[in-house]
Amino acid sequence: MQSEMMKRASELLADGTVVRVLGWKNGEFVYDPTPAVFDSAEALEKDFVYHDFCGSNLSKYLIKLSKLEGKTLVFLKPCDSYSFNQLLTEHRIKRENVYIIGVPCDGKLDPDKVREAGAEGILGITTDGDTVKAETMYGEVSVSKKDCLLERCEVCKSHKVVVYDEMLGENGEENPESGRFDMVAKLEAMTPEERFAFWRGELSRCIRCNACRNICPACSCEQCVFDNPASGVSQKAAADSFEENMFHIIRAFHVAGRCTDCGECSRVCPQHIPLHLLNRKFIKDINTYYGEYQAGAEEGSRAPLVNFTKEDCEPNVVYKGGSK
Amino acid sequence: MKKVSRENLDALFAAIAEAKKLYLPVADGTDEKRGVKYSVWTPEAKYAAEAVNTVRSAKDFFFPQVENMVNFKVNGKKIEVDDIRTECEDFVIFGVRACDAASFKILDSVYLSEPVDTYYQNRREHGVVMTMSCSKPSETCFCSVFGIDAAEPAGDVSCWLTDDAVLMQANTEKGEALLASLPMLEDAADDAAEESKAKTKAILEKLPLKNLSTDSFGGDKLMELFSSDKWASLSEACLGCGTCTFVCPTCQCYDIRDYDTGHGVQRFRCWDSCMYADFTKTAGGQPRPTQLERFRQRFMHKLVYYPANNDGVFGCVGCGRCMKSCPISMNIVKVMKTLGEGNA
Amino acid sequence: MRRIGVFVCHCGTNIAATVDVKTVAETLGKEPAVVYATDYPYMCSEAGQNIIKDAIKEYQLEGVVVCSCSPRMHEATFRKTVAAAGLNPYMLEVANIREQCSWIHKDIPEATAKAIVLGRAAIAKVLLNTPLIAGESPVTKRALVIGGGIAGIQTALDIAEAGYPVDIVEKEPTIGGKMTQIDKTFPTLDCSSCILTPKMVECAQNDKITIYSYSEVEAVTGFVGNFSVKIRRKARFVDEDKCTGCGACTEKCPVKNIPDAYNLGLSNRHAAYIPFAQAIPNVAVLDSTRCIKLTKGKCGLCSTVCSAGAIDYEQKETFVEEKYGAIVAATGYNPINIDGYDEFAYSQSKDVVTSLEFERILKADGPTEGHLQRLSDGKQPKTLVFVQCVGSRESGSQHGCGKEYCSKICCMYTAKHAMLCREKYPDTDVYVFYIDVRTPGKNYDEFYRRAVEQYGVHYIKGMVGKVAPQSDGTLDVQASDLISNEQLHIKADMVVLAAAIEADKSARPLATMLTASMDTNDFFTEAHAKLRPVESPTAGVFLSGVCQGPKDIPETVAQAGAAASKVIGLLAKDKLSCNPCVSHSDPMKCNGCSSCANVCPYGAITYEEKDFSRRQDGSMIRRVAVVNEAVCQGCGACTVACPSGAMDLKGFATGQIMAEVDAICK
Amino acid sequence: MKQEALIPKVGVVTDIRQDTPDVKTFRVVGLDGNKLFEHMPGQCAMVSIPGIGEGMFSITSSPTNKEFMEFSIKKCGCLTSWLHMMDVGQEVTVRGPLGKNFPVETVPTPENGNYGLKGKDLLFIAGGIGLAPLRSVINYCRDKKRENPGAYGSLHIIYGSRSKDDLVDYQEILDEWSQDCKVDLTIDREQEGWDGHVGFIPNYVKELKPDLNRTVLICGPPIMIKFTLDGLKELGFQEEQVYTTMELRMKCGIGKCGRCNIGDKYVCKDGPVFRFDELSELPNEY
Amino acid sequence: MQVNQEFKPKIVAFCCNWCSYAGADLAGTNRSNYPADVKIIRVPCSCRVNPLFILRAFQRGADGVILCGCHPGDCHYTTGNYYARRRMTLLFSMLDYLGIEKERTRVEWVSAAEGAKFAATMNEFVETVTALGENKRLEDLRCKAK
Repeated sequence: MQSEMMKRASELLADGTVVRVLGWKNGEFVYDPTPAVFDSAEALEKDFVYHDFCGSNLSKYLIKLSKLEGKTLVFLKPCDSYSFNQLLTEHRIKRENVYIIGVPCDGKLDPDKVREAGAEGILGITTDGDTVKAETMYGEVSVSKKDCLLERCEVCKSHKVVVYDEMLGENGEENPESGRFDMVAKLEAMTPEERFAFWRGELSRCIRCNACRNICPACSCEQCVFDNPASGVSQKAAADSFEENMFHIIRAFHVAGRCTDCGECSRVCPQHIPLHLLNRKFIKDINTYYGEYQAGAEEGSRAPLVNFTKEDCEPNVVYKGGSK
Repeated sequence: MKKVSRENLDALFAAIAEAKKLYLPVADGTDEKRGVKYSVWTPEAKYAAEAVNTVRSAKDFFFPQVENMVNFKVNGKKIEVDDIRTECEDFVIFGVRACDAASFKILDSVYLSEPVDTYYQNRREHGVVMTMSCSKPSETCFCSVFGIDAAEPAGDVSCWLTDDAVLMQANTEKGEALLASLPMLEDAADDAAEESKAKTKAILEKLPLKNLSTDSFGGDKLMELFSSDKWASLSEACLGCGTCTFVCPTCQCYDIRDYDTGHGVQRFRCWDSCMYADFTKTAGGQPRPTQLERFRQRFMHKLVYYPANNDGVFGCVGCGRCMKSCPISMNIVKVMKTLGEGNA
Repeated sequence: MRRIGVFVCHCGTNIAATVDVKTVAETLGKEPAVVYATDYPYMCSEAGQNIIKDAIKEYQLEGVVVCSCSPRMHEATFRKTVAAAGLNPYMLEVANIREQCSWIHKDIPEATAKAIVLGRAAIAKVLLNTPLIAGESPVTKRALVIGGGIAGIQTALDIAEAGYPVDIVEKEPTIGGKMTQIDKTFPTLDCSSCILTPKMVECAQNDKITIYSYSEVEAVTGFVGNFSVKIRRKARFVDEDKCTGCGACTEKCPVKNIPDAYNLGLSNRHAAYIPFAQAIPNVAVLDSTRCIKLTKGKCGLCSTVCSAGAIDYEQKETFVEEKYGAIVAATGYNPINIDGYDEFAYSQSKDVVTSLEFERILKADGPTEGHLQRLSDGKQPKTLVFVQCVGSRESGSQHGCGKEYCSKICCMYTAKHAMLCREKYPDTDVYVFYIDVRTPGKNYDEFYRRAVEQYGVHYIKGMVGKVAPQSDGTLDVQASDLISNEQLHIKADMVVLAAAIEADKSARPLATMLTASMDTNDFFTEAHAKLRPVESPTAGVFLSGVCQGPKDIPETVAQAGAAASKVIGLLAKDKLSCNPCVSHSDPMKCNGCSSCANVCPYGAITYEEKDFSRRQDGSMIRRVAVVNEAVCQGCGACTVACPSGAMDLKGFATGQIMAEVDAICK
Repeated sequence: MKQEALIPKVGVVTDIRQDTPDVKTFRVVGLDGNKLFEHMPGQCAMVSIPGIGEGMFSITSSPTNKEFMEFSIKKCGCLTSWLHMMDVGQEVTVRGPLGKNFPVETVPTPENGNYGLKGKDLLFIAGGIGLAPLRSVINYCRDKKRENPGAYGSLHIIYGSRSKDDLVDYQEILDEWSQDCKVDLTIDREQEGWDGHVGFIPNYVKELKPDLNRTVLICGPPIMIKFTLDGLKELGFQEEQVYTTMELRMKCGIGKCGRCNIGDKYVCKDGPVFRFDELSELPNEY
Repeated sequence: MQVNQEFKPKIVAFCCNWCSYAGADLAGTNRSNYPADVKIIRVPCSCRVNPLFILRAFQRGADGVILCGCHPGDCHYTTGNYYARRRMTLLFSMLDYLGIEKERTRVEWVSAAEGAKFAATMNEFVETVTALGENKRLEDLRCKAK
């Protein structure tokens, strides 16, 4: 796939269709590629990579890149394409300045999980079918790929690239039976006390580094309310457990109905807080109360929180049904 | 040199904890796989001896993320200042790695230089640092690049792990006093740790980043590095989050903020990051208008500005935390390699 | 520090009896920004207002807090007061310590403490108030009257009289409403049609008035001075311009067995029909549900007999879009459905009728051509029993359709009916069962007494328990006389039920379209029960007739005139000052994501490309929201939809509301 | 416990003077009526209203004033707007003195790189609110000269602003400074009631051709400083002759919070007073 | 549940100007009674209420927050309460998900004519919150009165 991508990118650069390519650049170790912009075939040749660790979502970069002169070529994985559509819906990306090549994805790997599987001191990683072989300072370790998938890939909602100009390889299908709400349901089944304890345990680890916010394609505000002294809620660090809750509730609320469940927030959290469980709660509630809705599935769809029907359930549905 | 058998380690912890609060790296209680963090020792806590490092650095003990500094009572036009500082409790941090121990020196040079930051000083004076030699460094470790020896960690007490015991060597009076207060310690030969050190050193030799060069950096390279055209591509993917800053053991920038509680004003400081857009922004202007300048500032500070003010000592200890936690996998190693290309 | 003045009103004893106003003023006077605080028996009085004005000048106040009654009552008053003293009128906040404090609580310390908190919240808010200047919007000089009964007709005539064009939308094929069905009117016993039809004709002839009969309001957008209304003109399959109202089609139409609504189903009409002789417009309608041509495609007889060629089977419903400056709701009423009242045997016996049916029986163009007859056998009834309050003043949901309110008109029309019976047919015995007889109104009680004293109507205080049809065709009326405390059985030939009246079913959907509020009985709410009885709280929407609450004809006509005068007053203005509490977007923070526009009910938000390249930290050209302040009504939906907080609402800014929250929770 | 540089003292505002439409000068003394602390010209203090914020302001009164301190503050942000709303009697918190002062008591010698102002002929160039930090030096030098006429050579002040109304301390300039200093004023645009010079400061400096042996102290908006420095160099001044004072975002004021650095120098600790030869070795990130 | 007699909850009620605030006024006009713990904040429409306000109230020491607006379909601004309804449903569900007592938050539709309903609602809500006791799970210790 990587060589095919480089070939197409070089062709499109050469024929002037695009002037730059947004992709991933080889890292120090195999598991740490960085999103990067390439402007020549030589640059691509030197550093461009696409492999199982290219998990980062490139859509958000297009807010800026699509405003530049000339077209940008971007490679979008299924997840990324939902985010792209959502940003298009919100008029954040100039579609005409972007050339999308859809790339299939069968799940990306989480380097932390490879480590947790016993591979400390990773020097190199190769994947062969379902086996991930890690060469480490302390010997070779083999692990099953499905044990090392990013959480979002374990419960992948869709293998389908929903927006593209051309597709490399076979496009996949949506996966309605992903089971991605299972953990949310499990939490809902707990008592409030258990849930409170669960979330305090998780959120108290937050260091307010903003990784979740800044990686999030939906959190692309020109200025976040938490950075705006005039908003009345600006905070730089959680000075109290309240502020820990506050930040995550409001962040989840602000992306509710817009979050495509790309899972980047949980991927990047240095404290491994399962932030996706907050976003998925909103998605699950929206699906339950207002009908199935997948943000980013269709460009131009109206987000559930800027929409309504006269027959919507009353807020007391929270007291009656749903969780205990 | 003193030693305690590994079976007796918990008893030793219990003895320390009796007199002082003891913190040590334990696997996070909520999930074994969530990494290791410093926690208060309890009889149930399991010391994570093998884990190369905690997710958060040990700087938190001396420079916590949020710290109340002073309270004000405001009544109409009247202001009362309430100095809320109190003498800090004694505490011990066990299992600090060489890199984090080295980071304290870097923080000291900032906070203990005149005018002394008494909040920091208070904690520093009341904390005893017990370091632990590394037995299983990670591929992201590069402390040796900055002259730090993972086999010879600094601190008030240095410790080594052998198959059956933990060896301890006091380096300071505070360390001596602590060890002297622990009756279960036995004497050990001065060279008892040599085998452990040799093992560590052998692993250090295999570290992939051990040859990272610092030649291109230092206070004398200021204008040259500042003007490098490589910053643009290095910083292009940077999201401007504070992850690297907050996991970094040497990042010491802070913000001072006021919080009106409704009953008074609390002035607190909290970690800040030069990666943030509002770090230098004023009503009048912004000297670092884009992420390029902010990104450059962070690395220039560690590799140029700090050494310029501190006899060439770099502001990085090679702990590798930023390498593991940066959302887009940009880090100081990539910066050093890129900027060093063609110069080394 | 802003300089704030606090003024605590006693409202006589309304506030002062439960709130220690001196303590409130004293305590609030110690708040940091407050430079002056006082109390006074009536802040809204001229003397009270002068205290405020003087203090503003003397203490150079920059903001004013009045602790008094609800801002819904006197906010406007005090805004004028502060404006008169040179302050911006929006540098005022009212703390509601009457309706929401002194009238609610009994304990003085508790109420006083709450009043202080409410005062603090108002101070916290006013500290963040900014001077606001109202914009202006033009006024469309045309009014819409919805409903063509006497209320709508009178309103339209009065507005037209003042020279403004006015449109009437009537859902029935003719205007006229209920009054056309009524025989005589109380207390003068005038002929209803005789006084109504000239007005109907006047409407048709007045060139300022356009009648959209057989039409309904489909959608309303806009706001005071600038409403835009979509009117659906139902297909009547007759060309209104060509039809001469000759009636040839109605005579020839072979479908004859359709219950005639004009006679409340007491007689039949054809599928092609003119509702009644004096209909305006005098134009036929084809009943599309029954016309053979329209349902089965055959027949076509009416078309052949129509010399004017007005029949048009292909006619489709059409839509008219028109702009209006003001809208008057005059949707009227209907008697409630009393099928549920089994005890009165209404559905079992033809001789048990409602009062409105009785009107039809008495009226010359009714099913009996004005002769008092039993509908079962055509015989003249000898004994009549009138039952009042059927479905009115009913507590609980005994019958599922009863109303808690008094329908107001029944006492009088029942007296009228009884009197007419006795006058025309002196040999009849007339009984009236009542709970109370309510006859306030000029000459009303005299009228009732005439019925009793002069015409010998038997008024019995008590309720009818059962009406049982007998095999001989009579009705056994079982009742209790509450005064003599006797059980009565009356062998009656006819029973007339004074059914309660309720708001027309079309009122509620209309209220939704108009964003006008309604009470639980679906009567429109007036802006103020006493002081603004003909205005809806929604600016530019006025109320005429029973749609606001039960009332008789003179009252309706009076209200119709009042509504008209309000409309005229509005249309006489060239510009209206807009509500300055509108949204505005900070372009530096706006993402241009359209969330705000998606939730704006008024389409007040548009987008433009703005160049930020001069700003050091902006990202070049960006799409940003722009609020049309003349269109924005200030609901604030956009402020919450906006994730970045770029959108804020003047007068109810995020910071202000948070300051109130802080002050209250402190 | 030891005195902490981050814990402020409380002062009270005893006088407020509206200098220009957007500049007010606040007189502050301690609650005991005495000066809060001693300082040297060019040094700053952190002034704060708790709950609103803290900001670094240069102390505009001269150290020779033994009764009070003054701050001239331009309304531009949240904190300054609040400060402008203050009435006399309002208490504020003050931390200081902070930063390096103008070397008014240092005798320049070849050994110290000719760093110092003592005994020199001085030229002050200020634009707009930039006069505030220089006012302290000007008054200090005037007072010292009165005690010892040889303390400094001649004092020359070139001051300009957008308009006559925007000239800070206009009355003091006319009444006092013009008595013992050479004062040249300019405003950007022609204005009724102004018969003085009209034009931008850099050009005016070039027109005036000040003596090349003067030591220059310059303060004003960055763009004005840049062009004036260029002009001075054209006239033949050396960077070593020119001092300025900088302003960046500051929080701690003691070189620890990490935001006000220009290269390896912290404006709050190593500055705010810099000589241009120092700045020319630093990145242009200010 | 044991009711703490001493405990007086702090209740913030956001009321839309056109219906519920008028309903609250009517409750006063009718001399209905409800506890003084309820303090009303007037907003133009229920859709003006940002989840931030609700969290802010809890942060500042509120024990319960209630939002009152026009009945669905009767919004003065036509659609405002429909949006409020969705927002609050999701917010309250999220608070519940985080283990915060769901009874501390409520939405009630109160028309201008429903003074009695307003008073009854407030009485009932105060009772519920009183039974729950002090808000501990969503408190900010800094704001607690000392």
